Amino acid sequence: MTTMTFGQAINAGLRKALDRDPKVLLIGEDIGTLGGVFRITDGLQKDFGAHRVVDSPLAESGILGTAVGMCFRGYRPVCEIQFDGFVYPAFDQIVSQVAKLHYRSRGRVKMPITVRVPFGGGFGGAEHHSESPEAYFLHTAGLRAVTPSNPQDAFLMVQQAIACDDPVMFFEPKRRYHLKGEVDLEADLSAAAPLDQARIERPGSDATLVAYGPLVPTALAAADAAADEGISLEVIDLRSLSPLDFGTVADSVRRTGRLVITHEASQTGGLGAELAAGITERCFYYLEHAPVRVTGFDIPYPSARMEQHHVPDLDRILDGVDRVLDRPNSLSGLED
Amino acid sequence: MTTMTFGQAINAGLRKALDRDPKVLLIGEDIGTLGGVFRITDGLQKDFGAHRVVDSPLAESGILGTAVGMCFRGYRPVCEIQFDGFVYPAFDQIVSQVAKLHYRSRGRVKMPITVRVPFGGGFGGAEHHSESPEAYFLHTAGLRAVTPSNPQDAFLMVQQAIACDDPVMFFEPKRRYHLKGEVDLEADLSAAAPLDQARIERPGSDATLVAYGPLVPTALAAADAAADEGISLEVIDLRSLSPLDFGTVADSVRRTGRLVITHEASQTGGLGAELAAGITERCFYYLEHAPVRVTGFDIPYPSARMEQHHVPDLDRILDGVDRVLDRPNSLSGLED
Amino acid sequence: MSLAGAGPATGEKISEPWVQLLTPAGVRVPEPHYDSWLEDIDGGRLQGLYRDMVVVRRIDVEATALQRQGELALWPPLLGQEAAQIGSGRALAPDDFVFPSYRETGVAYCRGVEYADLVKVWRGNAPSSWDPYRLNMAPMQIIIGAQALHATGYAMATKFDGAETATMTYFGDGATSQGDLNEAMVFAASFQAPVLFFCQNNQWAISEPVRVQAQRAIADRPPGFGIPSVRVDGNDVLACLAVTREALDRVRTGAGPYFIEAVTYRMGPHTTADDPTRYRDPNELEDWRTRDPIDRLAAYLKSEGLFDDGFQAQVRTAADDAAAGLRAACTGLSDPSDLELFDNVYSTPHAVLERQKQHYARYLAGFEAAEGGQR
Amino acid sequence: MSLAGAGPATGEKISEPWVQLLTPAGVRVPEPHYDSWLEDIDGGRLQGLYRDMVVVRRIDVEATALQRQGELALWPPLLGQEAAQIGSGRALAPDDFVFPSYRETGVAYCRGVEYADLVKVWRGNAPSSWDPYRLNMAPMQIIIGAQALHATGYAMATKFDGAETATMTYFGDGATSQGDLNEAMVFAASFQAPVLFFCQNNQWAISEPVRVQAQRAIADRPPGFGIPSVRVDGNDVLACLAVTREALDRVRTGAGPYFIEAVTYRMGPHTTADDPTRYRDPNELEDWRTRDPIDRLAAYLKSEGLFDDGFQAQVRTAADDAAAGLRAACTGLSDPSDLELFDNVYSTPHAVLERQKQHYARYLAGFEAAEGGQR
Ligand SMILES: Cc1ncc(C[n+]2csc(CCOP(=O)(O)OP(=O)(O)O)c2C)c(N)n1
Ligand SMILES: Cc1ncc(C[n+]2csc(CCOP(=O)(O)OP(=O)(O)O)c2C)c(N)n1
Ligand SMILES: [Mg+2]
Ligand SMILES: [Mg+2]
Repeated sequence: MTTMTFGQAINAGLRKALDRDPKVLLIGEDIGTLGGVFRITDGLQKDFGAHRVVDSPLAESGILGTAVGMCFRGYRPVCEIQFDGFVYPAFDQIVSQVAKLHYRSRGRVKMPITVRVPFGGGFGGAEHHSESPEAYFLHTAGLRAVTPSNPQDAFLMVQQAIACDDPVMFFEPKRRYHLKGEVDLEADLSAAAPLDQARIERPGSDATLVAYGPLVPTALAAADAAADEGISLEVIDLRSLSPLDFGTVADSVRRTGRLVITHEASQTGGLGAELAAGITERCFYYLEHAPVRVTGFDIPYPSARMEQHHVPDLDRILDGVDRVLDRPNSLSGLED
Repeated sequence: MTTMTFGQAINAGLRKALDRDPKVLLIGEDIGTLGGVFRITDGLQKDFGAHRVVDSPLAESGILGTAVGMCFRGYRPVCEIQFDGFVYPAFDQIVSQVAKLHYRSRGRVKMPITVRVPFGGGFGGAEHHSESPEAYFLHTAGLRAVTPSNPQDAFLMVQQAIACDDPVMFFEPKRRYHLKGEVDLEADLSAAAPLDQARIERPGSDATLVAYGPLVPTALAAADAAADEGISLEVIDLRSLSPLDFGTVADSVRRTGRLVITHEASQTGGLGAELAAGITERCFYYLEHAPVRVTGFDIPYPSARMEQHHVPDLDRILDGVDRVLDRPNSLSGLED
Repeated sequence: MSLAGAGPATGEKISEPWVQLLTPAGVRVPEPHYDSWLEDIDGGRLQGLYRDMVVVRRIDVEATALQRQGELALWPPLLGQEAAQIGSGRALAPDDFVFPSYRETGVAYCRGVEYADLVKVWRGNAPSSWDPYRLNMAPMQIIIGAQALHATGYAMATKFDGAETATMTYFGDGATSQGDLNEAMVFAASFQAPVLFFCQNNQWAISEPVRVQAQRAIADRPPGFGIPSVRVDGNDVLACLAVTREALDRVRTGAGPYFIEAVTYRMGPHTTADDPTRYRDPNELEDWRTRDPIDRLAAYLKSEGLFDDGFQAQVRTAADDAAAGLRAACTGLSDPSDLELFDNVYSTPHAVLERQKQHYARYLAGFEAAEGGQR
Repeated sequence: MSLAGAGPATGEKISEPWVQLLTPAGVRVPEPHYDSWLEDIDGGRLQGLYRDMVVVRRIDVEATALQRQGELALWPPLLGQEAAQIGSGRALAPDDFVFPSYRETGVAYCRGVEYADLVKVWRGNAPSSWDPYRLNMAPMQIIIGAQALHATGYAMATKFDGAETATMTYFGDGATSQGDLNEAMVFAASFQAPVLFFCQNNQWAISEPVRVQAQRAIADRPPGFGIPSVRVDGNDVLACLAVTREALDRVRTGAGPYFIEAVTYRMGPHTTADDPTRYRDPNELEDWRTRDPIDRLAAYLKSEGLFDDGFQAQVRTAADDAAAGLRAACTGLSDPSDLELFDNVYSTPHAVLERQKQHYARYLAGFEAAEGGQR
């Protein structure tokens, strides 16, 4: 076990992937000499060369579009999008090409592209630097989407994403890049938890609290705080956003009867909507209360000095827990 | 009252808008001389000139991006995207500019852009010609989204969308372009139903069936068929997709206790998820069954000779109604 | 009235320098540089190019007829663009790789496509047809310009591999307005990717004349990106062949990307769903008819004594066979099976989609069981 | 090792023809054509340009300091680009409209921006600051290249209006790779829009040298789109002023779009979050220091007897005042109110968002009431 930061763990995972398979290459803006604006690819161009770690022109559609062409030739490109808000110029290539080419080619062409997207806010970023665009991608058939919440997962999941023959949107909770944790650098990839499986981070019995990426540590802290009040929360880290692991969540909800979902993305049409709807379909007769969503609001990501209102924090999550448990909460007494 | 097709009604609405306000202009590919590949803008360039009905270069980001600039100058551009699947090259401009500029400019710049998107399938189209991308836009704060389901609404709503100071994604159910109906061309715009309101198309008591755009006629036909079996369905045409009119739907569900939602778009993260989650939040204690979604599958829109399986039809909707009513249905006997 | 700037109207004489080896009247114009790329083109090969063009036109006409008869949902004719496609297509080596748009019937023909695979998509049977790795040709691309980036990426990969392979991408005049096309030129230049951009400027993007897209000759644009270019008479199969051969050779041997603008004309509608009489002057079509790519090669063959009745009959038979083959392959296509739409969304199991498929299979089974029953 | 092609390395002498009116040593080079655009630039105006550059550099340095002191979250320095921004910014007429990127502090200064509005965004107080209709300048744009399309659309609209107004857009060398920038050139050319593209080629896009983006001079690209262009010494404020004046005049009087590449250098980091020592040779910076835009105008002023102590003291005071003004305005900014984040998402009521706002207000109220209480 080695202690390292989340960012270093991704770096180590990328290094393993580059080492393992000569067809793996990284492409993106500033990822070479600079090692990325977050230093996630630090040292990789030096060690693997400019053919394997490619500084691209400043054009996201170009990054994804050329990656698609490389897949036709058997490559496994790992594309870095510098910040969440810069993924949209590549949206057409992702939605109409990356997601559809395996289908279009009737299975003959594989698209093992990994799109690394540092996402989420809470760190005082400028406009377009703190967004949570995952819902756009989980609505897009043909893509997978995952997000690790700790260094060990980051190390393994980035390798699994690269090894996966399907395209994977790999969301990195950028405000956790400096989070430290123990990483087993020798961990056997084939023994790792499957990429599409959620994980119960903390068992509990009163309600199920589902989070992913940057909010998993917040959810765990909320569970600690709730425990102080005698409330036992089961915390699930989704890990996979597409497909959603309904099995793990449904099992939990059948035990707890209550579900709270939290994410930074806007509420309307966010992941929480799908999880709430899908769990209600599967567990209707077990539910004691409607699933509760604690999420960002339906606003553009706000300026740094307002973001503390937007990003769910421990208190807002606990308020949601109170709601799902029919305890006094901010909406008590409101009809509708 | 004049009998006209859905397409002619939009044309008439556009003509009114052009007539009413010299700042309204249309821009898009092939909308001028040709009158659009669906002839929705037929005759408008001839009558209003090439400054008001502008054939643009073949570049969707360019269409939306220049429209944004025109808004800075007080114009109200109506952009045509030729087919649903071609909206993605403009996604960045829509999400990061059109949706956010009013917010970014702290209310000083208005973005009264209408984006006309013929959408949906069921007519044997080629790849990218039959998609239902509405969920991407309803998850995007700052946008509104609407879709008419009949000629009268088409005529009024397109004018309301253009008159609205917010950007409006205007989804046109293209396979209904030839649907005929009565249109009151002298209807008073200010007396029309608000753009953000759903409408009960058919009252009923056993379950609420929610549809929008191309599936409204299908839903009404399903209600007819259900009536033959003694089942009374309340059919709601959402009309507005963003914001969703939860009030109208919740009122109905409080009466019926059961909700079926149908759309062509893929299920995961689709509009149905938000509606199901939002209604469950509002009406949990009234619900007799989990909301049921009858939707397209999580696949790229399939080829013409497979689409009949993908697009919800009368029978699949009725199967969903059976499910929500706990009558024998295709999933009877399945746990989960 | 048009807002577009004062570019040359389509139909005007093309005055810029370009490569033409065969005049519209079929007279061979010597051009030492490009002639050297045609040294192997003897009488038999000349006749072969003619046969290719006639067969491809016949396939195109037959496909249009199949559409009119309801056998195809849609068809995008190549009528008028035979020389551009056969000339460039015949210049390709087997292991070169092609990223086409949707109109490259002639190129697919040169790559050895099967009849069924020309129509499968347009019949609505499948989202693509040929095996990209058998033809070394990607599935057709409908999103305008997207394939230019794919070609550039593929070419970058061939360079990583150290392969002496050229990658070629086809697109239209309209496509040059798309961001993707321009980004492809940026990437191709930056990485000196061995990619050949082949623009068929057929004067129209559906109803929009090329002057809506470009105020200068299209071939004038790539040099500013650092990509050399050439303009060729796209209705002259010899010029297209020679220019493409030279370009592919440059590209394969490390000279970086290259760009060809083939000036041609879409003599038919955009697709069978289109009605060009709504937007274009019939005189323009008549004018271009005098520059027909097939007629001019016929005239040249005649002048060379290579166009006797026997040859003509032989070509006619080849065309008839192709038409019959296409028709038989088309009407013989069997419909996809009920659950095929769920295949190949992912290459590894996906629980949510599996569940949807199972539920739908159950629905179908129940539905079939109930058929003739209640509902 | 770099895969990028063999473009000129940054730091190499620029050999292409360009406009320079003041050598790095401060020697005035006569150039009859452009000199005619500077006839009104007497001693006082020359001194004004100098003062502008010094003040703007001082504002920039102060903002950097404010960031280091935690008063700003981030700052994108313009250090080294003062001549490009003041020269072009002072050429603008009040009713011209500007679409900037994020680095145009100098241009905003020329437009009369208030101190607070230079830092409000970077302090995290608001998503934008100045009133676009007071400055005739759009909010800054972070999405690379997007603003070029906005400028083109605005210019099209001025043409519809029959106004004699120029629209100007600023962007960097990196931006030229984006699809949007190229589409903007397509639209501008097709509609002959009165738009002036102003590229500050500061040699770097964060860590990427310009050769990753372009294999030819950036000014070589627009002509292929049908847009005339000129390359100017971006560290020469007189050349920038003259070239921009002429360009704006052309644009305003119906000659269509125009493109200026100002060759300059980003002497600081990309932003205060950046560490350029990781990717660039310190010698390169030293080399560019010899071409400093302020030093060269100082040398020229000196040679003209316009640089006495009194003037220098006056400039120093102006700079000090600006720095103090900026600091006071910055630290004096009050935080946004609790519910401000919900404002201006829509301009007409939106039921779903209203409900979220009401719920959150209730939450805040309850939370405040409970403060000091249980949780
Ligand atoms: C991104 C996108 N936008 C719009 C369309 C609709 N469309 C299909 S073909 C076409 C015109 C293409 O013109 P050109 O590039 O000249 O090729 P041609 O059809 O003439 O071969 C258009 C606008 C599309 N397929 N993709
Ligand atoms: C679409 C998009 N992609 C990436 C970024 C991240 N980014 C911000 S500035 C920058 C470099 C811009 O370089 P250039 O255009 O030369 O302007 P400069 O910063 O040198 O003024 C990058 C990559 C962005 N803001 N927008
Ligand atoms: Mg064309
Ligand atoms: Mg730069």
